[in-house]
Amino acid sequence: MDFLNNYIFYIGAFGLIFIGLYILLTRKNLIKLIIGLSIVDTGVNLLIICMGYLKNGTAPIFSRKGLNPETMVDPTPQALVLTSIVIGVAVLAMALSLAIRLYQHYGTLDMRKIKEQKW
Amino acid sequence: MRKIFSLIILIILALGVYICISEIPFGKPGTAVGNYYIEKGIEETGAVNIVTSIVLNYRGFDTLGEVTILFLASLGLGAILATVQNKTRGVITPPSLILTTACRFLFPFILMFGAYIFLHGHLTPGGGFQGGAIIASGFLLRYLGCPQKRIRQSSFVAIESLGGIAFIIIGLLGFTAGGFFLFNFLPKGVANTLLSAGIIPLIYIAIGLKVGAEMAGIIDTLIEES
Amino acid sequence: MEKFRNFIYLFILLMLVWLALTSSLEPQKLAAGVIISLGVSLFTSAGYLGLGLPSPGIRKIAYSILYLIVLLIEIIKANFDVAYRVLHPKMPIKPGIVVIKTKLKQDIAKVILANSITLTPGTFTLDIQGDNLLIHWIYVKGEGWEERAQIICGKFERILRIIFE
Amino acid sequence: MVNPILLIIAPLSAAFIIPLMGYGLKRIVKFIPPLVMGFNLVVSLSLAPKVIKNPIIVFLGGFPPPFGINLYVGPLGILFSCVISLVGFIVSIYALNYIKQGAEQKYHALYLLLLTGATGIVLTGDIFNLFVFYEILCISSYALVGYTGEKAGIESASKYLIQGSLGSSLILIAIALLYGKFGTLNMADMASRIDSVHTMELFFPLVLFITGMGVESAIFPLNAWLPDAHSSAPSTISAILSGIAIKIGIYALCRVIFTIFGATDILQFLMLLGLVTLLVGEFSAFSQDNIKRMLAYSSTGQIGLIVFAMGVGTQYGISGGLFQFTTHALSKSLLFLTTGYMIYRAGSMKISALEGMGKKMPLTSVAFTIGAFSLIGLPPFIGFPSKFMIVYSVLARQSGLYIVFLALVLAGTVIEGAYFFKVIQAIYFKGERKDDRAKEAPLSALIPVIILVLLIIGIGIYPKVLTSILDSSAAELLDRIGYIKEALK
Repeated sequence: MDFLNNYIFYIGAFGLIFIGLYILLTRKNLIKLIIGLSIVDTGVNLLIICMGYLKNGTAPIFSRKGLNPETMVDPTPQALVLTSIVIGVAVLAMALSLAIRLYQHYGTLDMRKIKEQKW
Repeated sequence: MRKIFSLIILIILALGVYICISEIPFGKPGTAVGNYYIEKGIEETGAVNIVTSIVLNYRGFDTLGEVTILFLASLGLGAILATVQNKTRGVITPPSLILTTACRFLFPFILMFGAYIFLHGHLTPGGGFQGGAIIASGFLLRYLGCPQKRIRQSSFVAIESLGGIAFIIIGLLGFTAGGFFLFNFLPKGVANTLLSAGIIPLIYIAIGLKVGAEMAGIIDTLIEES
Repeated sequence: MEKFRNFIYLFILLMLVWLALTSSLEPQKLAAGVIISLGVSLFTSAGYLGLGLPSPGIRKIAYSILYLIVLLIEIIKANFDVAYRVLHPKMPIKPGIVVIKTKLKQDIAKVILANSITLTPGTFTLDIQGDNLLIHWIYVKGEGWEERAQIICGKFERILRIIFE
Repeated sequence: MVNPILLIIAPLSAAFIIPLMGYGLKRIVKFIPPLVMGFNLVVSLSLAPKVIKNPIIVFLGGFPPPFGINLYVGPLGILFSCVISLVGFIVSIYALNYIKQGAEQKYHALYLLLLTGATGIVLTGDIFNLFVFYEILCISSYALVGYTGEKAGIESASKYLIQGSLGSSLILIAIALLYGKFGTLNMADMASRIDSVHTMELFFPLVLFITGMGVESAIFPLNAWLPDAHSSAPSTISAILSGIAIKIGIYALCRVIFTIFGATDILQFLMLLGLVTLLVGEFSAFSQDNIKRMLAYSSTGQIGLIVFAMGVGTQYGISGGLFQFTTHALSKSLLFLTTGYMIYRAGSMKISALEGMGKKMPLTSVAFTIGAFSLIGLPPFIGFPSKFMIVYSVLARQSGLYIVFLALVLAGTVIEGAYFFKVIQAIYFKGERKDDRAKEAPLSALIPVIILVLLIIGIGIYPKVLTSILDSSAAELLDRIGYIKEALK
């Protein structure tokens, strides 16, 4: 129980990362690959957030007086995660645009069938 | 075969993760850097939202890169989807009255809510990126509800560029005033009021408009394609 | 003139929402609210009153509040009704799609009516075509569209007609 | 004194301005990249003498590390930024008349952003900031590979994107783990604390870093995307990707291994990795009949050589690796630029289609030959001193294993010579061209080619110009303590 208590968030984060990696390794449909990438991305974001977690912590915002700085969670990972989410969005948009063009050219998204170039 | 192979790889990876992570206790007390931000953040930047003070002051350069990445995505998307030959669009079934009316009614409120979020970035959770995303969602609703009404792409592009340039100019002004790029050269003001935290609200206004225009532009390009 | 009326109407609405959001009367925030509302309503106010929004009046505001209360009561009542049907061992449902006519004229009023019907569990507005509302109903009762309309949205429609007259 | 921040800000703001110029100033958009890159070149060169004596540390936002982001402008960074702006400048002159298809304006903006990302990576002193610039570099490469919208480009761009962004995710995981361990993101601060942790726990982040950055720098098992991407893009993009982008991956890798981790134990592994990459690249290049694919595989081989030299781990070896980096940046962009117009005139990428070009396009063919000779390592071109340095550094280690490695490297070089001679033979000695379409490339393409040729010969004859900066760069990589002291001063 203690193990779960200490590591449950890490298990979740790496679980997502591994699910994404598994999709990336075994699937061949481009859209599924993109979904896999997104899942990996989500897992990584969760992992970064976990790095700054504090038990019973509060948000690092001094919106009113009397908040205890001791109980605030580490704000750095939150700032990092903002950046990494935006990067994820950018990559996703690029990937989808490429998928649209690829489908227009080949009529399929199955990477096994798209083999004009050597892989 | 492929599946078994990938499973083996993943198991090896998981072992590595376990060895590495077993030494990082979960929910440990904050790091030195994080504690410094919490203690000195308000004093040094004037923003009560410490995350914002990190995003725009301590690590403002990252945010400039982040803004660039979004700009890059919209540029790349436009470049890849620009030279399409068959512009014939399929027949659009007109959306139902409920959707059309509701979207016309709600559109101004969504825009204002986005503006509220990015103006209060240094006081409450939120900021330029979130506010921009909300504004873009307003445009998405508009495209769903009134598909025949299009906004010209060129205005999006102009706002994008101007937002980026405004960010850099604010940074350079800090350079001339304080000797550091992105230096917070404006007076910090009284904490917890709207006009505080120096350059943070200014940058967030630029980012909010820019992100809103960018996302809306991306949505517009993708809708044009499909 | 019409443009100006649109503009003022939207501006006041936006200012009200802004006050609700910031829930403060600090001059700085108020000024920011005025600027944003001005900007937004300048760009988006074209044809806003064309949606059929009512002109303000104390009586209408009172009825709007009454409408919210009635809606809440109806939602709670319908919740219990659907819960009873779900939990009952025989599941006494008789689903079907019914068409009812509404006397409301304005688009926005029709949309509010349709959304209220969707919000109450058990009924669900599929579409509006002209004056006809297409509704999916978990237990179809009554005969003829007039009786059914009375059961589904009689109270709503009456209040809405007063507000939007 | 010029502030090094300008090296990043100038191309970035130019990229932001370009879309605004779509209204009425379309004609002059293509002159912006040469202008900005020329400016960057001047700034980098003017900074170089100061930096060799004392690295410049720039605080961004006025916060000292580890609380704010800092730029560490040392000799290594300036060497890279000089090469980046030089190659960027030359390729952008070439592009003035070459880029005619697709969204031209967007091409120029993307091109500038790619160089911004590359410059940012080599100058920053913060690991997460490095990641952000790394993403700028990667995403602009994906967009540039696919920007023509043609079949081959789109296909290779999507493959590149999948592999590349998986690599970046791995880097991000490693950064998260390191932050969890040390609670800091500054590279110098991290390096100063790294000895306090057991090696076993550091192994996993290091592996993630090597895998992630190996994708961008195309180290052997991760190089599947490279030949497709480099051969299907227009020649200017191939030149910049081969000349700059993949080497930036190597830079990041070296920064992580040498400065942050100080992991001298894995250098032999790095050597082996380089050797395998070299052999795989050269052998695959040998069996190609498409000239651009051949050049792309040859890039893989050269990357292998650079990694190999880095793995030697002595001052002399690393200098040799950095010298080889310069050599390859200049020679490979020369090769891609010359083949660009040859392919354009011949209408095909087959080597057999280039037969007889030597008479129709004499200047271009001579330039191609010089580039090829330089890559093979023949005197008096720039490739000779760099390869000589690597060979000498390996021999200086005086160990039997290293001699065996060296023999394999030289065997790779022989293969390299073989396939380049195959092309040169086709250009000069085979067949007669009858069609009149093939004529000399236009002036705007010849000027950059001639500049490159002059540089290749000039540095080849007098390699001492680079000695001081190469030595101090190698010293910066090897001297961790000095780096930490300077950055956290």
